[in-house]
Amino acid sequence: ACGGKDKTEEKDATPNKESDKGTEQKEEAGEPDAEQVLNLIESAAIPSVDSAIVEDAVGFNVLNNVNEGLYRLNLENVAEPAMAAEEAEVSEDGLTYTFKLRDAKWSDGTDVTAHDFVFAWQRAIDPATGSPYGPFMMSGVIENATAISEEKMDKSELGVVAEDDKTLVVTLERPVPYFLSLMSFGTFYPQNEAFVTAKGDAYATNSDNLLYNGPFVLTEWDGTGDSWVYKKNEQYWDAENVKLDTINVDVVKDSATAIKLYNDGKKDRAGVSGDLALQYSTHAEAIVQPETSVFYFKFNQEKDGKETPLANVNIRKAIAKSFQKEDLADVILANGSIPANFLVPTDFAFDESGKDFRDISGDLLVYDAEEAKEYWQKGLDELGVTELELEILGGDTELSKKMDEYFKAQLEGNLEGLSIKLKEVPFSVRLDLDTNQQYDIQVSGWGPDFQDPISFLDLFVTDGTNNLMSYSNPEYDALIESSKDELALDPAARYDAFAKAEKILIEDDAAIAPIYQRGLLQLQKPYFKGLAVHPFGADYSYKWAYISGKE
Amino acid sequence: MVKYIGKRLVYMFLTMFLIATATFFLMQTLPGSPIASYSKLNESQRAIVEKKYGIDKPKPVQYAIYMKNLAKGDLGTSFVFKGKSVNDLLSTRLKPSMVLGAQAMVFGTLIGILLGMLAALRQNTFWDYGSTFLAILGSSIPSFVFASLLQYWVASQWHLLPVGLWNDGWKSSILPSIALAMGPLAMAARFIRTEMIEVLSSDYITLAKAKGANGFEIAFKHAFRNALIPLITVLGPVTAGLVTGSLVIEQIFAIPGIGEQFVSSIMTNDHATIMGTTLLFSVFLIVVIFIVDILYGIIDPRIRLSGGKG
Amino acid sequence: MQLDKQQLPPEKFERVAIDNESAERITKPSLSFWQDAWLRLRKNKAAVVSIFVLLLLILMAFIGPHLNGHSGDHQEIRHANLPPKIPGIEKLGIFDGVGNMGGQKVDLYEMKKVDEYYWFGTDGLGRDLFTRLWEGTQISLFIAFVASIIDLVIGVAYGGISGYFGGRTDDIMQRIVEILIGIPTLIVVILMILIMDPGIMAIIIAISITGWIGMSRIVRAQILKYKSQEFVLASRTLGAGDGRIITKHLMPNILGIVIINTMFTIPGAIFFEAFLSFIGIGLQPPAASLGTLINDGYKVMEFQPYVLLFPSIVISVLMIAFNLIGDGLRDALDPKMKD
Amino acid sequence: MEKILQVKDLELSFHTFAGEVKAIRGVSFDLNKGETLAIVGESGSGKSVTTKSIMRLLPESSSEFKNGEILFNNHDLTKLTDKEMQKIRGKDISMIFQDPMTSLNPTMTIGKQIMEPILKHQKVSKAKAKEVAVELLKLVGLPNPEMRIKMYPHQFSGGQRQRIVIAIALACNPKILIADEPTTALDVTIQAQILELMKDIQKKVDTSIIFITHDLGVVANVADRVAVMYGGRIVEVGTVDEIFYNPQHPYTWGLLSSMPSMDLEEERLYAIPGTPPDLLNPPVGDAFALRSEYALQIDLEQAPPMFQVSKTHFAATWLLHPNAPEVEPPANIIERMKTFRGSRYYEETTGGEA
Amino acid sequence: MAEKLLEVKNLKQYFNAGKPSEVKAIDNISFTINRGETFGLVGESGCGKSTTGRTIIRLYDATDGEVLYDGVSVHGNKSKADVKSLNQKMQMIFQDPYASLNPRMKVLDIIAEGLDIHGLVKNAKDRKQKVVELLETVGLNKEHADRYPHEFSGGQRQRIGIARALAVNPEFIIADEPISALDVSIQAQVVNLLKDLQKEKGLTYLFIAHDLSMVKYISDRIGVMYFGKLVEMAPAEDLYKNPMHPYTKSLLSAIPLPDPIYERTRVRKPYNPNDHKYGTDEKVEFREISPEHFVLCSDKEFEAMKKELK
Ligand SMILES: Nc1ncnc2c1ncn2[C@@H]1O[C@H](COP(=O)(O)OP(=O)(O)OP(=O)(O)O)[C@@H](O)[C@H]1O
Ligand SMILES: Nc1ncnc2c1ncn2[C@@H]1O[C@H](COP(=O)(O)OP(=O)(O)OP(=O)(O)O)[C@@H](O)[C@H]1O
Ligand SMILES: [Mg+2]
Ligand SMILES: [Mg+2]
Repeated sequence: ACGGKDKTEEKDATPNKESDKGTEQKEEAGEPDAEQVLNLIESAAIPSVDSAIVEDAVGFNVLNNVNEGLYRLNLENVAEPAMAAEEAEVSEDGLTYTFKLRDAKWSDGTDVTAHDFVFAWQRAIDPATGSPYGPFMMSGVIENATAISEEKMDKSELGVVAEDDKTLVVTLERPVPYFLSLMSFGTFYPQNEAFVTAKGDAYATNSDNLLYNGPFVLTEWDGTGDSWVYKKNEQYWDAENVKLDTINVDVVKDSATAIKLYNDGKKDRAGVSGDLALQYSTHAEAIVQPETSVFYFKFNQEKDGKETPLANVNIRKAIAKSFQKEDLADVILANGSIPANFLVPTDFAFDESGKDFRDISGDLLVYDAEEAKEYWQKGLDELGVTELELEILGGDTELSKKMDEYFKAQLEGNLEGLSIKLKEVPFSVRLDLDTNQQYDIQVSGWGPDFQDPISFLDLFVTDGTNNLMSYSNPEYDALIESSKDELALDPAARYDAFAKAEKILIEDDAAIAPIYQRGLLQLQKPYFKGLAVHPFGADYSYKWAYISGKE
Repeated sequence: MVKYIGKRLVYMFLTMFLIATATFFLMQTLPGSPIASYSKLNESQRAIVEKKYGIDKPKPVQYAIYMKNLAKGDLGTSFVFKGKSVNDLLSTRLKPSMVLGAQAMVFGTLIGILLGMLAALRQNTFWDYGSTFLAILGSSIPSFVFASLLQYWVASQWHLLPVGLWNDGWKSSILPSIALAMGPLAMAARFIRTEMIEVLSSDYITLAKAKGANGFEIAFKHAFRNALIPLITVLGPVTAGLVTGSLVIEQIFAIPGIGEQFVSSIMTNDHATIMGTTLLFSVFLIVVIFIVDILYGIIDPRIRLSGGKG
Repeated sequence: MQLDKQQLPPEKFERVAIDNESAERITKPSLSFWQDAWLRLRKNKAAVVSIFVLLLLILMAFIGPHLNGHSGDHQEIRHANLPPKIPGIEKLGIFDGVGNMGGQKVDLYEMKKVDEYYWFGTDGLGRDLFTRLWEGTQISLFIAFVASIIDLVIGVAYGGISGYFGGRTDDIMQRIVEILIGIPTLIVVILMILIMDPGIMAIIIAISITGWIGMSRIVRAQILKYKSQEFVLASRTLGAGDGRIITKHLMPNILGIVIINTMFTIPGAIFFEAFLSFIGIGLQPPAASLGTLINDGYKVMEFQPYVLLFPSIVISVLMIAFNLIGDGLRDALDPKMKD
Repeated sequence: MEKILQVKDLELSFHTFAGEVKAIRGVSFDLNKGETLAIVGESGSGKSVTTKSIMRLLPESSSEFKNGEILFNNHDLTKLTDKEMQKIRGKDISMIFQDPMTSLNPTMTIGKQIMEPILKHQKVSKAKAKEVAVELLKLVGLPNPEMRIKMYPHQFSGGQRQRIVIAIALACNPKILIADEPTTALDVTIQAQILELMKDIQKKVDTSIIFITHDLGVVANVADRVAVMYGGRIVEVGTVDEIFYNPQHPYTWGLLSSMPSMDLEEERLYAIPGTPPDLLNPPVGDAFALRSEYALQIDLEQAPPMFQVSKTHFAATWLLHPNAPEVEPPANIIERMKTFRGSRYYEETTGGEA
Repeated sequence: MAEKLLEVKNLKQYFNAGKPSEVKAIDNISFTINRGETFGLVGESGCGKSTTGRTIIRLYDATDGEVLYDGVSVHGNKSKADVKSLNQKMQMIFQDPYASLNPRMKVLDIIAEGLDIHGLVKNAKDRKQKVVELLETVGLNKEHADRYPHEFSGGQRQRIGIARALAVNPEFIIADEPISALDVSIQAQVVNLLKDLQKEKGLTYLFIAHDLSMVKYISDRIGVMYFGKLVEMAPAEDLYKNPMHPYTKSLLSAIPLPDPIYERTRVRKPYNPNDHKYGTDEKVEFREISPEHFVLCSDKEFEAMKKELK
């Protein structure tokens, strides 16, 4: 997953953009129909399709279907070579990756070369481009990326070189075990230098000002409009496996409208959210799929330079253990979300042997009202007070408001002397309050950008850009640091370190209190088959999708 | 006349300038910066990005630059639609809103005027109560409920018209137009009724009757025009509001209009787009008020232009 | 023109002295302006009924939440999404707890083993909608009244000053109004919400920032009309100052129209709050208003129409009542209705 | 003499918040062809309502026609349908309203307003109607009518506007013209011009005129016959000379006495004491009795019938009953009576024609 | 010779001065009013009579010229105290009795307003007492104090207006067509009252009207206005007997009398301002043709009139 939805479950009411991840759909394959036209809904307009600039879910999704990086996630969500002709060659120390490119063409007929990658990556890290994702994805991963992004070095020093037209060599700053899964991420896609330079400022401002090397080409996109069309890219190297001819996409923000369009046969897939989820959970065409986004309370320990009551670990533990997660997931969300007693989601990260990280780490900080009361009393005693007023900062969508109300009722019901104030503000405001640490408890969430527990655990190191709650535990920091350094090439030890870190973060420190791992309820026409849903990075690949039995 | 229009134009520019200034500084006080979403970057990286977008400069400098560009007709670049000019953004978004607004306006006022006239001409009869009730009801159901009801019954259940989207030609514009029209409809009905009752009791209507004019002539030739002034006064700003979009209706019918765009730009701190939309809105409003003032003179010759009071 | 030939007794033709003074006497009882208006209003059936309905709604807004023993923010999560069920009426086949579950009609009370009655059903968190409806009515009415009072004060003062002093003052003040309506309300509202913390206060203040403009324009027009009337000139020749003319002469005369306009401002405020809720920046939960309730309801209207129905009925009845009272007041205060 | 209009026992009420206003309580009069009938009387006595009810122009919602007939060409106007009435209005009967200043539609050129009845009632072309309109404006003495026809009412002075209203009323050469206080707000010179104009036209097309005014001078100038109204009734009717020189009703005496005379030097003007009757609860008996120094006991009990004074002169006062005591009218009335041959104070020497 | 109370010197009142729509409502008029007398002002409608009255009482600022009251200029910058004392000495009765009474105020408060403003009463009881006295003075009674204007007849309303003017013990009252809107018998009531008051309190009146018979009846001296100019001024009797200016003659000849026999023979003299045929060098001035009798005329005309007079 990516930008737009990170940190929060923002836009829950409009879930189609994220949709079902992970579990592959079990469907009998049928013969494709003659007419291969798919009608889909997006929840927002496309802000940008420039791979260096894209930062939101819609943008990454479009990018994933019209362009291609060295790797692509397949139907089983395993990164497999795409622009790369074969698996990369990795040096002994894990620092050098050499990719051989396949013969592929841009939609204008020119070849895709290693230089296109060098150009695109340098462009993404170049501060002059102002990329939100380039520095984030590359810093600390690719050699010199951090320095370049801080204007201390020239972009040409970036650790990526085109040995020849078909050979790309990437030098890392340190070993990154999940590096190959990054290669399917939009920011690492190639760009054709000649084309980009020729278009100048107009590059990527509409569907004519772009080049495509993916399964589809984008058409009828005017740059700001609410609809666009994908057409099959005949130049695509794997075009013979692409069955869809056309995908019509419209932006529909209101989920009730989306469902009506679906029922009317105008759309082939629609997300169901909020109050409607309960009604549609038994619908014949409903599909429930867990996602990899996890939601949790952030406890702010320092506000305006002063410690908050939440700096007290007992108070935090009391709150974390005082709300029932099953009811929340079953009744309020009712969309396949599951209660979470963890930070790193289930069905997301696996060790060498294919064992789920969750099975290594186990449940942490589970609901227990009695224990919560004990902690609460202890905490109050330590603080020397009998009453506390705390604020929960939440989102302004219907669903998040409803959840906040639930939390309020649960917390106040279980913890005597606690009164909860709810504060629900638009996303941009919440970001601002978050940045300035102007909150007590915040409902926050995170979707991973690559397939590794570090994508979650890195959030809470001291001074982490997403910590913003003055949580600091040297032991935790050390564990995370070791996973990046000495343990980088020792997967088993690395996972143990992660498990230990997660336990410190949640069970011992209760720095955050996990709530649930999101699932999404979708309506999907039975004749719509072969959709690949990804747990991270872009949401969907339509490459293998097809229509069968629509008559 | 020419002098009057000239004077008004100067005023309009002055007003626009003040609105632009006020909005600019108001927006600066909105929490969060336009690049709030760049939260993945560290401090120094953020600073570099801010510099790139020119938002590291002192506010007055930013203001000066904005105004300079504005004078050239350049509304700047959107922060959300990366690299796209606000001018382009607005021009593509404006069309659906205009179509809807215009249709709603025409439909709403026409029906509303008819209802209002009916109520006035048949005062205290079934027709009066019926039309008044209809008007009140029209204005007492929130537009999103009304829109949903229309969508559910007319589109989803009876399949008479498309459920939403903006790709079925004029058909897709019918339901949202009707939903939007309820406001002006109710307003027109209420205002016309009140005014018509007033006008119908005036001496010149009695004189017209004394001349032998029939009910139709009384209503349309004599009374209507005289009852129109207050209505166009209130409808003026409403027109501007409708044409520049209604968020709720656009969202429910999934129409790529400007109202919907405006709210999301506010929610995402897209300063340039907020500014651009605000200015567009104000220009509309001011022009409409101006047109209304000129219409006054056309409808009622007693209102002299030179004494025009806004 | 027939001549009356009937015989009349001569004593009938005695001259009588008539006291001229008594003829000067006015036979009508002395009534104050407001008593007069009240009399006329009382004769307007629609308005009287509306007043009663309004009073009833206000009453319900206060006692309704305590009527059935459920509290508005108590969540009984296992009782979520129950349809209405009223003891007694349930046998008639309505309000019997049968609701829609995944397209099927089932008695949800039975299915969920609920013994309690929820008169208007429950919401997604298992809260009693009857109680919430009246709590919502309370808040909506509160918002409406407070907003319109602020609006009244600012609008009347602004319009009054602008109209009364005229000339340059008026010019400048009207330009300011033009600018104010030029700046989209939404920006101002969001700003307020950010400065003040979201909630009722923010909404009220936001409404008052631009909501009074309509009122000020009406007051201004009225003042312009009245300030050159003869009775104002008469007062001026007596040496009355501006303050006296405004408070004693102008205000009482425009009061009627001001009240009527307020009657229209009130629904405006209620709807504005609903709109804010629609875009997610309205009231903060668990507070409910008619706007937020309708907002919750319209999404599920296909399956749980009762969630939308009851608040919609209340808001519609409120609007109709306000409008009819407004109409009635306008008629009652109209000097042309004087005999 | 041919009677063109007969009003018989007209009774009419208004329904107001305060109750039923009995505005007209049995009015009967005739109008002859080519004559001018003046109606005088106190403010609120029902003059305007009477004439408006002839035209059926009273608000239908609040007025109630209770009794009576209005015969025009042997048709009862009260029984006609709206359509039939529309054909009569403006063509056969036209009206000048009490306040001509507000009688013109402010948003319509005066040309259109004059042409409207012409186009409506005489099947002529637009161009022809325009010609007629210009002709009419010339007739009422408006300079430069070809140009003025395109102007709006507010561009005319009060006197000019009044003339336009008159032009409209005359557009179809009506058989009856009703003029309700057409000159009250005008100064005497303009008033005189308008009166002359009306007389001219009456001569040309033999129109009958009902002329309502407070100004007895004007009555003396224009009227052939006069009806005096009080409290929703006609209390006295007769030829202009009979009313001015041989009035019988105490109210008529009061009216005539209230006028200052140009050459007499009175110390104090006579004013009728008291206030007009409250039509919500009209007094029993003679409505004027409460203000009259000649009141009889019967006045307070029973309304007087019309007593005939001469062939053309009737008055509704018990004073004319044979049993009534002889009363002395006010001095100035006696002065007037002296000049009238039929009156009991007639003095041959004064020499007047009757 | 009587004492001069009010002196109007070369008074001018132009509306919209300097604009194309300029109206010379009063164009250089001069006259004086003596203490205790009634000065009548007549003329065709729109000739500037009301404007004269209103300018004198400072409802308008004079464009040029002077109004001296008791030798003190009325216009120009004055101290608050001076303004107050002037307001007390000079009062006005308005043309339309209904329009000049605030419909939402009780008669008590209407009449007491002047008392309040000038602090002429000490307490509420005193105030009521004073108002009752005033009501009795104008022939109403104390029951009327608690009523609203709409409950009165036209004549009674006009008397309330008079009581209001009298409340502050004025010396000088401007009566602007106080009787035009009333019927004959009520006119008589009002005029009688004004005369009685003059006798009792020695009031001075400026009486504006177009009913010449009433004006003659009430006035000591009369001024005739035509188009913003005073064309003739003379003692009442003299003016009626020996009208000099052709406009005055025309005016007098147009008065209809309640005398059908006379009316049948009356001949109206038309007036056409162009008949004067003033040359460009001729001095048209206000000249005294006989004692106290002034006419606006040229030299030539003056001579001719003199002859006519003999
Ligand atoms: N529309 C109405 N509703 C109620 N009462 C009315 C209406 N029109 C007239 N009246 C009443 O009817 C009575 C007669 O009114 P009318 O206008 O005929 O008087 P008038 O003789 O013409 O008086 P004036 O000389 O003042 O014009 C009055 O008491 C008046 O108040
Ligand atoms: N406020 C004003 N602005 C412009 N012109 C005005 C104004 N007031 C009066 N006039 C004009 O000044 C002239 C004199 O008006 P004024 O009211 O003094 O007439 P008047 O003699 O009182 O007439 P009437 O007998 O009709 O009352 C008229 O032509 C009038 O149109
Ligand atoms: Mg009348
Ligand atoms: Mg005047």
